[in-house]
Amino acid sequence: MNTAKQYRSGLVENFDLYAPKLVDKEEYFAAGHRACQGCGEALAIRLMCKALGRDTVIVNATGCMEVISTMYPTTAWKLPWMHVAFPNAAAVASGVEAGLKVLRRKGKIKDRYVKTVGIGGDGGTVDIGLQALSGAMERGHDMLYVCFDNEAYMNTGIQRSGATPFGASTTTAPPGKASRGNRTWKKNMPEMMVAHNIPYVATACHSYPIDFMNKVKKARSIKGPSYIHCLSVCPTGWRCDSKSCIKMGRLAVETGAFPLYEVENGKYRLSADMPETLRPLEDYIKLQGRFRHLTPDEIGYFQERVKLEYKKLMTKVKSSR
Amino acid sequence: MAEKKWPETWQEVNPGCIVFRPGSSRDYHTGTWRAERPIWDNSKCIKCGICYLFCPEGCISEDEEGYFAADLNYCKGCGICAHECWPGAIKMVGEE
Amino acid sequence: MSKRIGMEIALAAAEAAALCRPDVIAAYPITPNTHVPEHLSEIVAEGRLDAEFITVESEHSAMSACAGASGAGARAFTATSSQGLLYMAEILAIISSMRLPVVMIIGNRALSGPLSIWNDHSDIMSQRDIGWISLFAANGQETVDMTIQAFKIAEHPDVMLPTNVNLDGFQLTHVVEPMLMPDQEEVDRFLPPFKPFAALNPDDPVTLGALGLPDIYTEACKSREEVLLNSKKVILEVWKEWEEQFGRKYEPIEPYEAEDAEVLMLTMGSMGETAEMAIDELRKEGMKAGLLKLKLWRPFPFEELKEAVKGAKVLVVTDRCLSYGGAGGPVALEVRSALYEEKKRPVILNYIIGLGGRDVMVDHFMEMIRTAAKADAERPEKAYEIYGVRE
Amino acid sequence: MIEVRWHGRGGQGAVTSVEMLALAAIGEGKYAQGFPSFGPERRGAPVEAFNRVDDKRIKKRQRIYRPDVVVVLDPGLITLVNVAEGLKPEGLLILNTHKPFTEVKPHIQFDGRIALVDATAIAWAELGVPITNTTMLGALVKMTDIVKMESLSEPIEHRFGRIANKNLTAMKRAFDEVKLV
Repeated sequence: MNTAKQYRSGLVENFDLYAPKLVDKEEYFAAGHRACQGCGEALAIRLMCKALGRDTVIVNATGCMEVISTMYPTTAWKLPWMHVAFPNAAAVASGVEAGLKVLRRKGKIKDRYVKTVGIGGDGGTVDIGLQALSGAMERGHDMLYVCFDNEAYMNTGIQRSGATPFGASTTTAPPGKASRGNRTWKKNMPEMMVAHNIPYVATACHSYPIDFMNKVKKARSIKGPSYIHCLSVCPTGWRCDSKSCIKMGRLAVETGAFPLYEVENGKYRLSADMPETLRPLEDYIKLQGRFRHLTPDEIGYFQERVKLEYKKLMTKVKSSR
Repeated sequence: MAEKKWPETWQEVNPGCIVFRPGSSRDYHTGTWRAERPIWDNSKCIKCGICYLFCPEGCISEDEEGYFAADLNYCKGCGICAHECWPGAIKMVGEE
Repeated sequence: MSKRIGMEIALAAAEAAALCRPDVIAAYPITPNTHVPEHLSEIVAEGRLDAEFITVESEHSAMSACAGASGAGARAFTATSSQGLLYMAEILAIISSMRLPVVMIIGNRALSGPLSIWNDHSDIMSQRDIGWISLFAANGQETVDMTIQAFKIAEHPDVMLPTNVNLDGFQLTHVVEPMLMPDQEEVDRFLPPFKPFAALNPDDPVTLGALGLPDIYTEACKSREEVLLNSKKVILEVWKEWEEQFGRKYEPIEPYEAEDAEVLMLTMGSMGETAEMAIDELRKEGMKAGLLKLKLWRPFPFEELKEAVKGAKVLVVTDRCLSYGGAGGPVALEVRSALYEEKKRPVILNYIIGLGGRDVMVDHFMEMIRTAAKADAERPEKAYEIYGVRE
Repeated sequence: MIEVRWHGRGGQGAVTSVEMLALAAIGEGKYAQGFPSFGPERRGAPVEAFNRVDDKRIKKRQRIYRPDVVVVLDPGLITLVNVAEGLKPEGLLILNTHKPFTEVKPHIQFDGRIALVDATAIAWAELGVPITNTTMLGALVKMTDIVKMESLSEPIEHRFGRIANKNLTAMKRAFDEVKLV
């Protein structure tokens, strides 16, 4: 089995084999939430919270995670949490950060460092929330923003977003006689964040939990704005098995469709989990119903473009050394 | 906050619909969604905790001996734990 | 001790806001309100106010940042006008539902289009049903007073609702005039510190802004409505306290020569004082004319209005906004709905005036009232009229 | 009540003039308004600004259509706009010009009192810039007694800081040099 082989070939060593046991046992994102079976995003949030710890305030954009976690009068959150609207998580987080800072300065709250973390889906981040995020990052607020990218508007029924990959079938980019699914290339959001000259940008995926959590911890420790773009598999929207959620994220990384890297003060570094050589893209997309309609030519184009983007990334990594 | 009857009357609604009970989602048992349940074979289990780490519900916990089990009140039966358990210690079996 | 000062009203509004010691100010530039945040940023820069000033990238983010700050337990303030208010619209309704007592100054201005930077009330009227408390100032002094009152009203434990103070763009914002400015000690005595229901605190985690399923949404709306309705009691209390401390009286509907008036005019905002001059002139001519100046727009003072118009035969309602589609002006709509069930009620005429900065002069008010006086005998055919429109 | 209309160009400080005048009047315990023409005019364009000064509270909030006094900050404006429009016949027009009245007269549609001062020359000499707003305040005060000269000191010192004295000197010179035609 591929997965098992992967563990044997190093991943588990990277995990330190029993690393899971060293993880914070507290569940800050409690069970009973209404996410779909096998939801990668719920998993990613659960892991993120463990990495952040209790001295954290979460500001959530409208989306799946908000809807499934806070059905009044209950909440899955054990961290202070706030939701206002779809496009403004970063702006609300700006206000929270500023508010906590000034209250602490004035001695109105305990003098203790509490991290403000904005979270949103890809729609709430790369599309409708982009302006607020850009403003918040540019202003230099001491906050982390994490985009949980499941590559479409899943909450409203799988409509395409700016983060939907090439070729994917969505309910607003369906394949038909005159169209072949989503025609555009996935918006390079991490690169846009790098362009804001913030101290820390990283990509991550729940399938590499220790890597993801380490990145969250690093971002948490940075005084200033930081951004993590976390690929979060949505079995419902990607049209794959719930159980294959983790595998799907791993394949996205191994094929280079979603490379893992960090940019610290402008310097690019590939994450340790990236393989020496990329697997064929087809290994990844053939398992997902959203790519089922693609012709060999289209897959060929997709593959070439992935290679090109990866090459561009590697150039930056090499020039950062 | 005292327990209130549900659904609440308008007088009982918290101001601003603020939820004062952290983690109260546990009132709702997502275990009813499950079609298959995970069964651990502890003879194969190496106690690595991968199943615990990858559970989207956070409903897998470690017992005193270091073995793992899912809280079936919350396990939705996604099968990730079984799929990711490389020693093959977890099997998904159909609910009755 | 309050000090008599001369100052541009927008700057005085900023000074008044600063006296309330806001913790976070988030604002985006927009004519004619820009002077308010500009001056606040100066006050912060001078070190006179310890606050975080967030130069947000839009009004949407201004209100969002205020929401976040308020959620964190901080006193938050912003200011805007016209399109900016509409850009905030999404958040306005949400934060009143979340009971976040943000205070906002609105330098009222027309909506585009055609693009107009000039004054009328179209902006706030488009946002009248969002669950905020709305006060209308008629001059610089009221602007200063209401700004300070707004924090106390908004943050009262029985209220906890966002509150906006409306002042006419340019007509007030850009006018230098004399005002009595309270000092810090007086304001500190009047305004207690902000104590939210719940704040974002890791020691006591709360969830703010939860999802409401159909089985609770109606109850949430009802509870919101009751809080807004009951806020009137608090507003009256706060105004009474203000009068006791500062000697200036505030009431939801301020009468002027209204006691024995047969013809009443109702205004809201800066035109009230000009209309007073028209009343003076008409009184000299022997006409029993009077004026009602509406200062509390939300919650609407239904009872006070019924009482105020009791003796009148004709009521002329002026509106600085047109509710497109045949209904006339929003103030007149409210007035009509307030009086509809009354057995004895005045004939109501509605004039839409001063749209997009159109000047309304003493003579105009006199003409409106004279025309209306005749309406007692012959009821008007039209529900409303756009006064002075060229035909 | 005295109503004053100021004509200037965007950037010449007509708004500052009305502010200084209003503050001086308020400082004397009077009531006053100072406000600009509410427009999007940019630097260089003809602009107007207004003052009302009275001993009792001012209720009027409309533009000034029938001013008692008109002050023109920029000599070139008389050929562009009718600066005397609505000016009361018994009112007063104060012009900044270096020209003799005979040359100016054809552009002025006003038969009442007119006062002239070469404010631009004063401003060049005293301030080193052709900004005549404070200078013309001196001429206005001389011709109308709307406020006392010394009442302007505080607002001008507050606004202009270290160059306040130069402005006060320019103002004083205009006070002395303005002449009725």
